[in-house]
Amino acid sequence: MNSDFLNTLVLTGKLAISTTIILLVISLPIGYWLTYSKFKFKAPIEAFICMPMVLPPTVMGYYLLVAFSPENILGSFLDQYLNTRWAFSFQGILIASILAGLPFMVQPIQNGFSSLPKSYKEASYTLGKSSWVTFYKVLVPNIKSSIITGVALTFAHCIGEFGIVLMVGGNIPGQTRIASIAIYDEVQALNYPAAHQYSLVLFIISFFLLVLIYSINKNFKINTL
Amino acid sequence: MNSDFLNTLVLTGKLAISTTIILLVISLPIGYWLTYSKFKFKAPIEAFICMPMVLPPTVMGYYLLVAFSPENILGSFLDQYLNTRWAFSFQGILIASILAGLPFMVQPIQNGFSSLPKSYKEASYTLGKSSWVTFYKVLVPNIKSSIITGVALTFAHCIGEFGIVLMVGGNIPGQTRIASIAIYDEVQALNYPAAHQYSLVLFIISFFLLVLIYSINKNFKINTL
Amino acid sequence: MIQINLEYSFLTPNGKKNLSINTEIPEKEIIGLSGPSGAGKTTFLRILAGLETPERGKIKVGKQVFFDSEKKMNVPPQKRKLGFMFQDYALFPNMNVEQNIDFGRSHKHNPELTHRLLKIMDLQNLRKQRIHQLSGGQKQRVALARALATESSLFLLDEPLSALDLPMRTKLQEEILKIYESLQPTIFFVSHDKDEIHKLSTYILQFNNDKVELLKK
Amino acid sequence: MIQINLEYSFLTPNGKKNLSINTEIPEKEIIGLSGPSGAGKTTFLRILAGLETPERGKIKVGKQVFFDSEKKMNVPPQKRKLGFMFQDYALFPNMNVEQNIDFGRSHKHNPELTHRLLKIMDLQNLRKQRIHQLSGGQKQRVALARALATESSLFLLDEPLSALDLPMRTKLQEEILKIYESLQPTIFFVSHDKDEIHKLSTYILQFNNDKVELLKK
Amino acid sequence: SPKEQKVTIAAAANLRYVLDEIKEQYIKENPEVQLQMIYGSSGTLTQQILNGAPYNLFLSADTKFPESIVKKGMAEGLPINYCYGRLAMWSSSIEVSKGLSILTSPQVKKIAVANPSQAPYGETAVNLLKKLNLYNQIENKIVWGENINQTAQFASSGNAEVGFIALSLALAPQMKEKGKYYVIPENQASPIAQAAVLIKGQENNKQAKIFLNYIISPKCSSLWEKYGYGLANKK
Ligand SMILES: Nc1ncnc2c1ncn2[C@@H]1O[C@H](COP(=O)(O)OP(=O)(O)OP(=O)(O)O)[C@@H](O)[C@H]1O
Ligand SMILES: Nc1ncnc2c1ncn2[C@@H]1O[C@H](COP(=O)(O)OP(=O)(O)OP(=O)(O)O)[C@@H](O)[C@H]1O
Ligand code: MOO
Ligand SMILES: [Mg+2]
Ligand SMILES: [Mg+2]
Repeated sequence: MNSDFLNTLVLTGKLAISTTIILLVISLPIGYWLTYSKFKFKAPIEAFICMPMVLPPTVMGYYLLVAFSPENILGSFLDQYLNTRWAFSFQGILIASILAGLPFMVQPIQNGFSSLPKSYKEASYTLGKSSWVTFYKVLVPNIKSSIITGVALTFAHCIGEFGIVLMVGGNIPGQTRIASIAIYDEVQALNYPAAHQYSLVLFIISFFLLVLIYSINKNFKINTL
Repeated sequence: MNSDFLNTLVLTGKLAISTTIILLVISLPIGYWLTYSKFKFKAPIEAFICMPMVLPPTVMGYYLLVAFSPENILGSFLDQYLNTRWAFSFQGILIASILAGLPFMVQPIQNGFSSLPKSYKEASYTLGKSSWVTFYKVLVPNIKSSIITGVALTFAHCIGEFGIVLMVGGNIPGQTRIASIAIYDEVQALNYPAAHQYSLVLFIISFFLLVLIYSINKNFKINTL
Repeated sequence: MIQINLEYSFLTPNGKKNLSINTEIPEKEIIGLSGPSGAGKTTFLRILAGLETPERGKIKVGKQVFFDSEKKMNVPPQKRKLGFMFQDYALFPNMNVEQNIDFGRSHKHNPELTHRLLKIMDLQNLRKQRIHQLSGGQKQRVALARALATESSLFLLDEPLSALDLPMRTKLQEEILKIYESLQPTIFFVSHDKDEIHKLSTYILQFNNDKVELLKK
Repeated sequence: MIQINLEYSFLTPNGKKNLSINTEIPEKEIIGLSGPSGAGKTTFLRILAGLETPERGKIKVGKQVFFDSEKKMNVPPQKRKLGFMFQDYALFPNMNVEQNIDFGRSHKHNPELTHRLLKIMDLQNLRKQRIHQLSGGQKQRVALARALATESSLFLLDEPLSALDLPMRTKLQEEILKIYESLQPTIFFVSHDKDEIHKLSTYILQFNNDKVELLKK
Repeated sequence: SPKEQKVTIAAAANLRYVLDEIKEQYIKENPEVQLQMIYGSSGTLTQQILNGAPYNLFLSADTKFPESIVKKGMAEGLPINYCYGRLAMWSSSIEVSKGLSILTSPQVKKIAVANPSQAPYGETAVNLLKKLNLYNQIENKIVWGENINQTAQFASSGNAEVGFIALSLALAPQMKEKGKYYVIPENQASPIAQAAVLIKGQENNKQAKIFLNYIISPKCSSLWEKYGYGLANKK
């Protein structure tokens, strides 16, 4: 394994971990809202969160590229006011990953909230606790197992995500070339031994990280069920 | 929209629906086993189910192609004894989709089983019911909401899946060319108007199917919580 | 004075069922709720707590209006400043016994209270135990302690002692009376035990399937 | 004869707690279980049902050996042919009242039984109601009906009537006695009510924190 | 500093092997220059360029994609033809030296061709088959690769008995030992003109232009020929 691939792995880890953390932070309130809000049109919103999945990733990536382009509203705003460009940058692939991973985090979390007995929330309210205290002291700790599912799915998906990232990030070594793209590259080049080796490394690292994530879950269950 | 794209849509639907149904059938027992078995090394198995996700889809597809090749064990067995080939066939992309979709179905279902109070199972057993009756009359009906999550994630993912299918299926019109590949083709050929049009159609159809799936869930919740 | 005028109805598979309560009850009393299963005792407590919304009516506790359908007022449960003990306990599985009781405490500066309640309930040894590791009666005592820990001026206790053996039950009746004497709260409690109602309450709210009556003891 | 020799221990945050029971009880009797909260009554019923496994010992009901640690025998709950009513009901939320009771029925050909039980429990009007739409006492009656619907020769009832008002409680005590007379099952039931134990049981299994005694009434 | 000398080159997939060798040779002569190669299908690269990818130079597999960049006003100068690619028929299991007639044999169950709407090599192959009236007979055997590399994978994995690929890939060490190839004669399929274009507004375009001139200079002729390409200035 050469140092290039090592850099690539570091970048992949950075992307996957950032994506997972950011998604966790935004999906908890989204899942909470989707579960408890009395808003009538929740099914369409739930469906909408899944929509980035139904387009082929490269096509999704293409649309993002178009959105990020300085010729269009978002891109020109970023360019002029924030003096930044998202296409072919780490921010860009981070945003793409977040979008692509959203359903994998929101869905299990929402499912977790909605399978909690409503008496937990009621009991906390009648003890005079605010929605916020109820949320983070009662509700979230009781859906740990759903959160683990969301984290594992998001993390694994982000490691393997590749179409969107390739399109938005453009395979630039050290900046946007993540491990999956590097492996893809080697396969395309018919360099199978290198591809196998890289795949194996990625596989083993991901495997142990996932085992770790799932073990946390197991320990949690032993404590409560 | 020309009739080619219509055929493509029909094929996409067939693939997504078959994949979802097959995955549902196999994930219920897998999820059950993962939840209730006392087997010590469950975390590694859970992690393993996620492994197809961490490889880039085209690379995963490449490995499947190698496995399907008549030059290798599985492929030559299929060729000689069953007189069939999986590469570039509907069976092939179906198997690829099932593999790619497995974690999206198993994870929420397992999570559902493990958040059921264990007293449901115990109560059913003490009423003299077999594990099988308990499974399909008590446990499965009480994780409907998790099943819906699994179905929605799997279905949406399968519609947008593309790297593996392209690799294993060989993009044969009417046989293995699904909508995501057709759209990708149009984008690659710089036929943007056609690509946008196709994306929109795929988007709208998927959207309504997902809204339908989620509405079932909503009705279910009104009835029980 | 606690002023209650309310109309509430639940949809059941056999059509609507109505609960209509109109009464005035002095504050700082212990009111025993009694009546057949399904008469609406729990529902009434849930309405007082703000967990159910009546169709019509007005609920005023002292100077505070909890609910007024005409003025479209409905104070949320968090703001009603009460201690509710659920019939099915509703303990938090992510917390142990002590943490559950602590969670009920409204005053940060009073860890003493948790210890006192643990002692009263004879739960000191189970302090660190998880909820799923408790017996039914132990759960009931944790739930009661958690509600009492709020030190509010209004307690709503739904069958607080039903799962306890007689000695424990008698002891906790005394403790409830002690708390009543020292804090002077208003206490609503549901019980199916004639003696218990007789011993604790100063008023009785009798639920019958058609009407609800207040009886002075 | 029901022969019980068992050692069971639970791990609690304050170390191991032991439950040791050695007794012989005649079959076809009604045995009342009584004792303080946390003494092990529920645990004992769960062991009889096969939901908990003792560390050592032997349990034999009539000719059937349920458990024998020496022979490494442990009949699973499904094969023990009994009717268990849980202290916290454990009703199935996916089924309505009638379906829950039906689920308990072991004989396919006897839909009459469900109707009879609905009537006994005064639940006919709530037949189609979902579990979450029931009051506490209504749930308790469904759970009792579901256990009785098994028509087995061994019933394990964990505080079957604790959430019911006195008239209903008295009525259901009579009904339990009627069932006892017609089917001649063995019934173990937990109760904290002296009168109830006195009225129903022929034997009393007294749980104390250190030992368990069988008393003939 | 080295950063100022960095040149990023987006190159069509079929160029991978030849360009890696050219790069090695170039860096030896110009150690101050840092060359970064990014390979992909011409279509994907074009899209990224049209949306602002920071590439200096684009080496396409055809002339059509560079022209579309010129048309959008994103090119510096006009496309320059840098080589001619040749089409080859490749197989790991079947004797292909007899030529295209073997395609109709029942031994050949699947034929891998690159997608003609995206890959010039695929377009050439389809035109060839149509010209020889073979297309209708074998159409149902064709599987379509996304680009010429994927097409080569279909064939090299043994799932397609025959593949139409770039001669440069057939000559690459990774493919050479695994199978046999048959070069389509010039009278049946004329060599594919591949063009390059400089992208407007990037740093170090001067260095990029020097590199472009270098690859069409005689210094590289032998490398191009090693991989079966025709030279730009000759044809
Ligand atoms: N969510 C609900 N939807 C519809 N009906 C309900 C709901 N909750 C309770 N009910 C019905 O309302 C009535 C009153 O219930 P409530 O729980 O207030 O009774 P209760 O007096 O507390 O009885 P118990 O002594 O058995 O606890 C019952 O008939 C019950 O079936
Ligand atoms: N899963 C568990 N893990 C550890 N300890 C437990 C567990 N379940 C029960 N216990 C402990 O075992 C003891 C006996 O519990 P059990 O439920 O049998 O009591 P009980 O006699 O039924 O009491 P109650 O009258 O309150 O229902 C209690 O001290 C309880 O805390
Ligand atoms: O653009 Mo290519 O070289 O046909 O993949
Ligand atoms: Mg009640
Ligand atoms: Mg008990």
